[in-house]
Amino acid sequence: MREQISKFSQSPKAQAIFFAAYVIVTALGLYLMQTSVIAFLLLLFSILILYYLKLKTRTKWLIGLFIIAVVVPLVASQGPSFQSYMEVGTLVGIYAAMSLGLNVVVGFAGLLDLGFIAFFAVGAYTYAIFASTQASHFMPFGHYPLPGDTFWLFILIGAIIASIFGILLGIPVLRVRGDYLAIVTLGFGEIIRIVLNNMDHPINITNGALGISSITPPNFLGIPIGNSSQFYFIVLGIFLVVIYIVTRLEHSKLGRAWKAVRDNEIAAQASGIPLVKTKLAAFAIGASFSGMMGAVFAAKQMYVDATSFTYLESTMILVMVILGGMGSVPGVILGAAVVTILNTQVLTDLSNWLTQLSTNGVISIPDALSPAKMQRLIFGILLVVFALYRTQGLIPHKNRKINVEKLKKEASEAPGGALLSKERAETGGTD
Amino acid sequence: MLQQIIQILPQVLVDGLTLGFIYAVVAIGYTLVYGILELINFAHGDVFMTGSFIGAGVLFFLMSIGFLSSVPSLIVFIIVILIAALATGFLGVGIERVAYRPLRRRNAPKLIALITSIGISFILEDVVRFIAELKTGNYIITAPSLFKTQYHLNIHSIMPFFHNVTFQASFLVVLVVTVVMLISLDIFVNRTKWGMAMRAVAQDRETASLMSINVNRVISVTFFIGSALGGATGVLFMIQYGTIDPYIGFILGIKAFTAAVLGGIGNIRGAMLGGILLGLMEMFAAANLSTITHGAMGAEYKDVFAFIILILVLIFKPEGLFGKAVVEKV
Amino acid sequence: MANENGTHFLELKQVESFYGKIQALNGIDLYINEGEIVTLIGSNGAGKSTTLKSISGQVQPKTGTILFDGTDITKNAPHQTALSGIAQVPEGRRIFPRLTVRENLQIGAFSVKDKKVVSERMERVFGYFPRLKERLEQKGGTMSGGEQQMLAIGRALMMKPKLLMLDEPSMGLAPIIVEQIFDIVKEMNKEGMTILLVEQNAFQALQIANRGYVIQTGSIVLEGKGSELMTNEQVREAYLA
Amino acid sequence: MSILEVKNLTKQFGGLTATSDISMGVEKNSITAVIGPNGAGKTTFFNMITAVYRPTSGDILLNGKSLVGLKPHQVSKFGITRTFQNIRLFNEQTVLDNVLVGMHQRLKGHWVGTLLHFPNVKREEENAKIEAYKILEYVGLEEYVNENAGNLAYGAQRRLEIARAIAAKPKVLLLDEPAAGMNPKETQKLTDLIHDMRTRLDVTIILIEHDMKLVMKISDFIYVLDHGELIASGVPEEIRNNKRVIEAYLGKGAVLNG
Amino acid sequence: MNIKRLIPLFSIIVLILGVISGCASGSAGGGSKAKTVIKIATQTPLSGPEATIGDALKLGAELAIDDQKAAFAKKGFDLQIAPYDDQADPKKGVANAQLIASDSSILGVVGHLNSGVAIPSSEVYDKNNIVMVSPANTATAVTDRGLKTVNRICARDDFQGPAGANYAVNTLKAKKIFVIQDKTAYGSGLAQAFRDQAAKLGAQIVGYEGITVGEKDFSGVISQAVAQKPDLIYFGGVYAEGGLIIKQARQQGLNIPIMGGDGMDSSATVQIAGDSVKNFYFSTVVGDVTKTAKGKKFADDYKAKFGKNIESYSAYGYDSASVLLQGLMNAIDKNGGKLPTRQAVAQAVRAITNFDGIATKVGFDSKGDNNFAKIYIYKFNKAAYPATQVSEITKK
Repeated sequence: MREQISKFSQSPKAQAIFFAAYVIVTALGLYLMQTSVIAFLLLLFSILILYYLKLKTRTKWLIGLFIIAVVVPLVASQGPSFQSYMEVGTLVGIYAAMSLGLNVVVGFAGLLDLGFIAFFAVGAYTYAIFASTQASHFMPFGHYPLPGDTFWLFILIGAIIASIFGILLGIPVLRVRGDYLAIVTLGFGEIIRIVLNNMDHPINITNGALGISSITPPNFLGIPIGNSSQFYFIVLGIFLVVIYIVTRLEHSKLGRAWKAVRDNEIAAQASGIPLVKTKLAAFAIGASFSGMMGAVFAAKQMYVDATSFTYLESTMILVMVILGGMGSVPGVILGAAVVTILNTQVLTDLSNWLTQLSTNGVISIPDALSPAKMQRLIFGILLVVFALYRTQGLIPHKNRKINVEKLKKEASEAPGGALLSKERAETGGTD
Repeated sequence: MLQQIIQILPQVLVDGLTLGFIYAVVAIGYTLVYGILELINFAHGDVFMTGSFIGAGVLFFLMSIGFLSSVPSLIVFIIVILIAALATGFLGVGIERVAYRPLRRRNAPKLIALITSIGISFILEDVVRFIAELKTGNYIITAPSLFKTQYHLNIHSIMPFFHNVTFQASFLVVLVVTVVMLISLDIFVNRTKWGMAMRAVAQDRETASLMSINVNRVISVTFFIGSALGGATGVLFMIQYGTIDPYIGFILGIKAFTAAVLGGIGNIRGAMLGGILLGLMEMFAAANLSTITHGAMGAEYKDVFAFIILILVLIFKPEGLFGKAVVEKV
Repeated sequence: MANENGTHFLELKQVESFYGKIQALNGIDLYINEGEIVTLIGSNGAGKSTTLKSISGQVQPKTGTILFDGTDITKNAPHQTALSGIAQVPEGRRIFPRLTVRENLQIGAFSVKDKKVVSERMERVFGYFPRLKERLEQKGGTMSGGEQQMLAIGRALMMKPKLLMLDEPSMGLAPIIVEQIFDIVKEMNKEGMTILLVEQNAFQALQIANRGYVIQTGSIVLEGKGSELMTNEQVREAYLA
Repeated sequence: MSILEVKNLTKQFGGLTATSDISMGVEKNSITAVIGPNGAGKTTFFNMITAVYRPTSGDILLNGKSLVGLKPHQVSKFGITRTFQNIRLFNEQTVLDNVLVGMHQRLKGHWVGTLLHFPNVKREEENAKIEAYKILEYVGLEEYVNENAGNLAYGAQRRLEIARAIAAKPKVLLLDEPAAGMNPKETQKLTDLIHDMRTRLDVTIILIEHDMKLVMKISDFIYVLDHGELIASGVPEEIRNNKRVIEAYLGKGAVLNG
Repeated sequence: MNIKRLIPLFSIIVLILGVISGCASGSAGGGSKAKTVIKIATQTPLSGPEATIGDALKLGAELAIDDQKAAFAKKGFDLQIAPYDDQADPKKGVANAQLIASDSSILGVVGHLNSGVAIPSSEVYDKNNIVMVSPANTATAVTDRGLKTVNRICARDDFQGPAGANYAVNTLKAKKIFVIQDKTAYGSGLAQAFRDQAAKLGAQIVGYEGITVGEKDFSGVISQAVAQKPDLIYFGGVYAEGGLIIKQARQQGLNIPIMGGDGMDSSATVQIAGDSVKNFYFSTVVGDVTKTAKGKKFADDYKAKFGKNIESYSAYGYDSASVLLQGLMNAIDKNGGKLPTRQAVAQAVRAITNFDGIATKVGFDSKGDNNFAKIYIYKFNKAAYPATQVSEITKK
């Protein structure tokens, strides 16, 4: 048995066949049982399997994208649950992008941030204010609401404004460390939320606690966008951009600087890394992802108020990052997916099922213990269990391995680098 | 404007002290655990909440057996607060055993304990809610008030620029009990053998273990004390405000944690002063912000005000008001 | 070399220890007989402190056994080892900076319930270090390096240990103070204390030691009588300049 | 001429004086050792040169320009890099990445260029990797390229710190106890490496070291610190026979037996 | 490879999911054999700080559904309730709304409590033609968006607030009014409407302050009120904070009338405020249900079934569900006894013009607001719930 497993784990061909079979079976399952959440989840699970297969990275990306962007929507679109699945997918995308942003701050740069939702709020309010009549309360010029075509621009504007706020937060934060940093960021998040909730006087900017409603839906080449399935693709697009940025930066000069600062601030400085600039870059880039998704969120909800941006939300995103595996990009995405799907779909379905059982008289539960009320309790238990048994996160971070052979060959071919100008053969190093 | 601020100042002081002392004791729970484990125990606010519910439960039970009418309320109160403190003390020890110690043994990253503490806090909130709802049908509980007598301090006649002050007997109870708790904790930590062991473990866990101190036991004791204080404060909270629900721990927890940081986390006296300061500041802001800003910002900004002060303090004195700067050895 | 029963007071057999994935000890064998001063010398990072930590239980050896006074203490937690009679004066002294001198000493006698015994032992410590008596209410962190070292040794003596382990007691101290400390160590030994001394200052350590071990990258490379090692060419070259 | 000059350098922590009134000059392309007992203020001295601490008084001049008041990363840009006594590697990163971090100041590529796939950034990154590999070969760590730095053995970690420090192409390289934890064979290799670096990299080396054999063998000049004060300086032979040094540091034993 | 260590974890999840989906589909299949299942969903906060009201709404609706079960069974339908927990979180509300939309047996929704959740969720309902009858959303934006599926039986802020203001200024002769609100969509909306009307009537607004929901100490704001010497305090918010504000105001010697909105209409107000509740007024859309025979029966049934006393919100929940079921029944009849489409149900509900509920009469106007929404003003003369009705205001 073990032998077979090890053989299987060595053979890309067998894996590919198995994987194809898995995708076909689960896709078929979802196609036939449209309302079955489990079929949907099993199909999504294929992405995780794909991650562990021994295939070329590029191939994996293409297959994964194909499944997410084509197979899942296509198969699910046949039934009544389509929009519901797409809504979950959209939320996963939003949270995954935010988690990746927080991962830059916490996972890469090692700065604990408990107020991360503030940037999401900033992005959301930015779009909400200008895409509703709200802006006309204080803007001396312009015609509001702005048309839905501007949404695409606002994704960018949301990112920029959020990153400005990221830098604003960063400046005071640079002097404080560790857990003090946590409380300062927590305070910052709360300040933003309370201010947003109160800015209806003296000048009405955010409409205060009443929130901003009737936000113009985005417009794509004249088609108004309002369904979850449409937002799914917008979110997917942004999400891909975010992944691209994160993975590119992780292995760039900046990414190395972040991790160096995280691992050892003093040695990082001694190696020539400017602390201030590096940390601010982490805050700004992390925040910008949230800002983008904030704009999408406002457009999707068509209504924004401060209740969506509480401290609890910040901790939830942090939970996604830590649960998934700090610093690990696939881990963080998985963490976001697990927490979001649990919260919005699995626990709801679980409690619905229990309610069904008790209405049908299979089990009897007193009203005080109604399963519909248990979602957070179950979530809490799962958090503790996960944390105790997967202490490094679901997919722990691993460093990228460089192809040594290739590097060696290149090094021997390259003309003597500027550093080691004299011939290597002279001393043969120290060996 | 200034006149109005001064007029209500005595009342604001009284109310601010009430809240401040409650923050102070809860803040100590955070600071004790942080001092010894460098862990932000997010569940502590909910231990406080559980304490208030246990207190309410005991009070209702005593009432149902007619104990309340036959015995002076001070004795009832002492019984209630002792039971609640003991129970939450053991709850704290249990939480440490289940959620934190296994992680410590496995050398898990420090942040992962944050997740278990958040999880524990969800669990506590909901378990308390379910029990309360099963028993009473509603989880917002209003406890019978023990100390209702109203006092009027007629300072207006002595100092005419002040308004009079009114408070309830419960205010005195809160004041006396918290002060007693703070002083006895101070004595415990600074004068007793176990207190000394706690300080030793907080300063240098490794070396303390070389001195035949069982570090795990000291940590348990710390959790017991912090949680018992939190639980007892929960009872005081119930006595003072009358109404409790399973979610009181959340906001109060954040505030108390802020207070602990304000005073310099890990520093017990700092936490006390930070708590009192935060309570006073908050009450002052709630009472005067709109007077000061001419209505542009009202009481709803009081938390913003508190957090801005906190951030300013941390920027100019990153180790907190009463903390000691730690110089990193290079 | 063994005592009458064929066992040693303290004995390490093939002890291997790790910090995470890094192997710090590659199979240490050493023993101490009752009443000896044994010194362990080697450069920074050679594994001296790790050896002490393995004995005290701060580092759990992966393989090998540690026997003390006939019982196996390999898997003991640090406080259990301390209770069994081994006191360690850690590297860098590690006194509790915000406890007073008195409290630092009291912590040493944490396992003693009887207050009278505690004050008796304290008097004994004052016998060795009269300076501590003068500074009883001072915070540990405010004392000079030499005083801190005295306090650290005094704190260990409060446990009334059967074996005293000293980790680089001379570090950062003026030569005159180092000499004082070493004199006291000799004196304690004369009064019957068994001592394991880890030192970088090889000369002085070997001068007072009955026997010595030289440790290099996690292995014992030399052992012998103090005087023998002192004249050993290898030792001289590496450590005595 | 002196590349690095230190004038009346004093550092106090609270009331404690860590170093007092130290003055010295370091010749260009020399190997200079700073020795003294533990706690003598050697590392504090290094920390002031690299701007980890700001001196209480006194001045530090590199090629005549003052370094006092700069940030640590600026000092590195000026051409002074160092290793640490208690090894400070980026433990969670690979050996190669550690060296690449060392090159930080020299890499010009902006992150925006990284995102937009600018060919020059890409090329620079490729070349940096090749160069980093060569440096690792040079210090003898090429087989650990993909290993996490935290998983290396003690001696290898020391060499990696050196690799990281020279990756910045420093003018002055400060080595804080580079031989600690090495066995004689490794120490021998290290001695060769330090010698070789001086000529090959055209760098001035200042080192703190306890291994007297190494110090005496490679140093051109030696400064001895004790209790924060400079008690002696000279060529190795002078130091070896200096009474005060023997008393303060090498121990009376050395006098008696040596 | 890490896959091995992940296997147990995921197998557990998969197992749980398998059980859920298996049983869920099983029970649905079992139902369809006998009768067509019709579900009415409720979406209210069932966990979190606002769960008491959310639960009362749900239980009221549940009782209505139970009452009508037999009638629907006669027509061959199995009527069931599907409770959802929106956790007072807009995101969760929308996600649930999508789940509701995907369950084709759900033909209507009773909900929400929070306008902030109702507004985005109703966009989803509207896209799927699911009718929503709101028992508690008073924000004007809920119906002002002109969605065909959105109805409410409670009064709008811009009716209730001014009605309270009229009473305060004209009847209670308040000249200086101190307004406190809880900074939620509900409390803010109500307090704003009250403030604007009161100012229009010539009263002086001496303070307009916000508090934080979930806190228990409001002495700061009250000190400020004391300093302003108002002759009436108005509070926009719900009883959890309102009760304490009454109590703490009295403790500081403010023995002036205090007034609130329908969020204060709960037995818990009395519980929390105790004796202080005397001289407290509140406006509400619900008459005293226990006065009528129908209402009395409702209260008794409720107590018998759930073991709790009714809250005003229970009656709202009951009436919302009843109206919804009435519309549903009409749609079934119109469709010849067969299952109607969601759209047909929505139309039938909107078409209701005269329905007698236990708390209020219901008839929807073109926006979905209730034509019959009346405002009653109640006053506590003693510390006992319910309070005494002192005024009745009909919609202009």
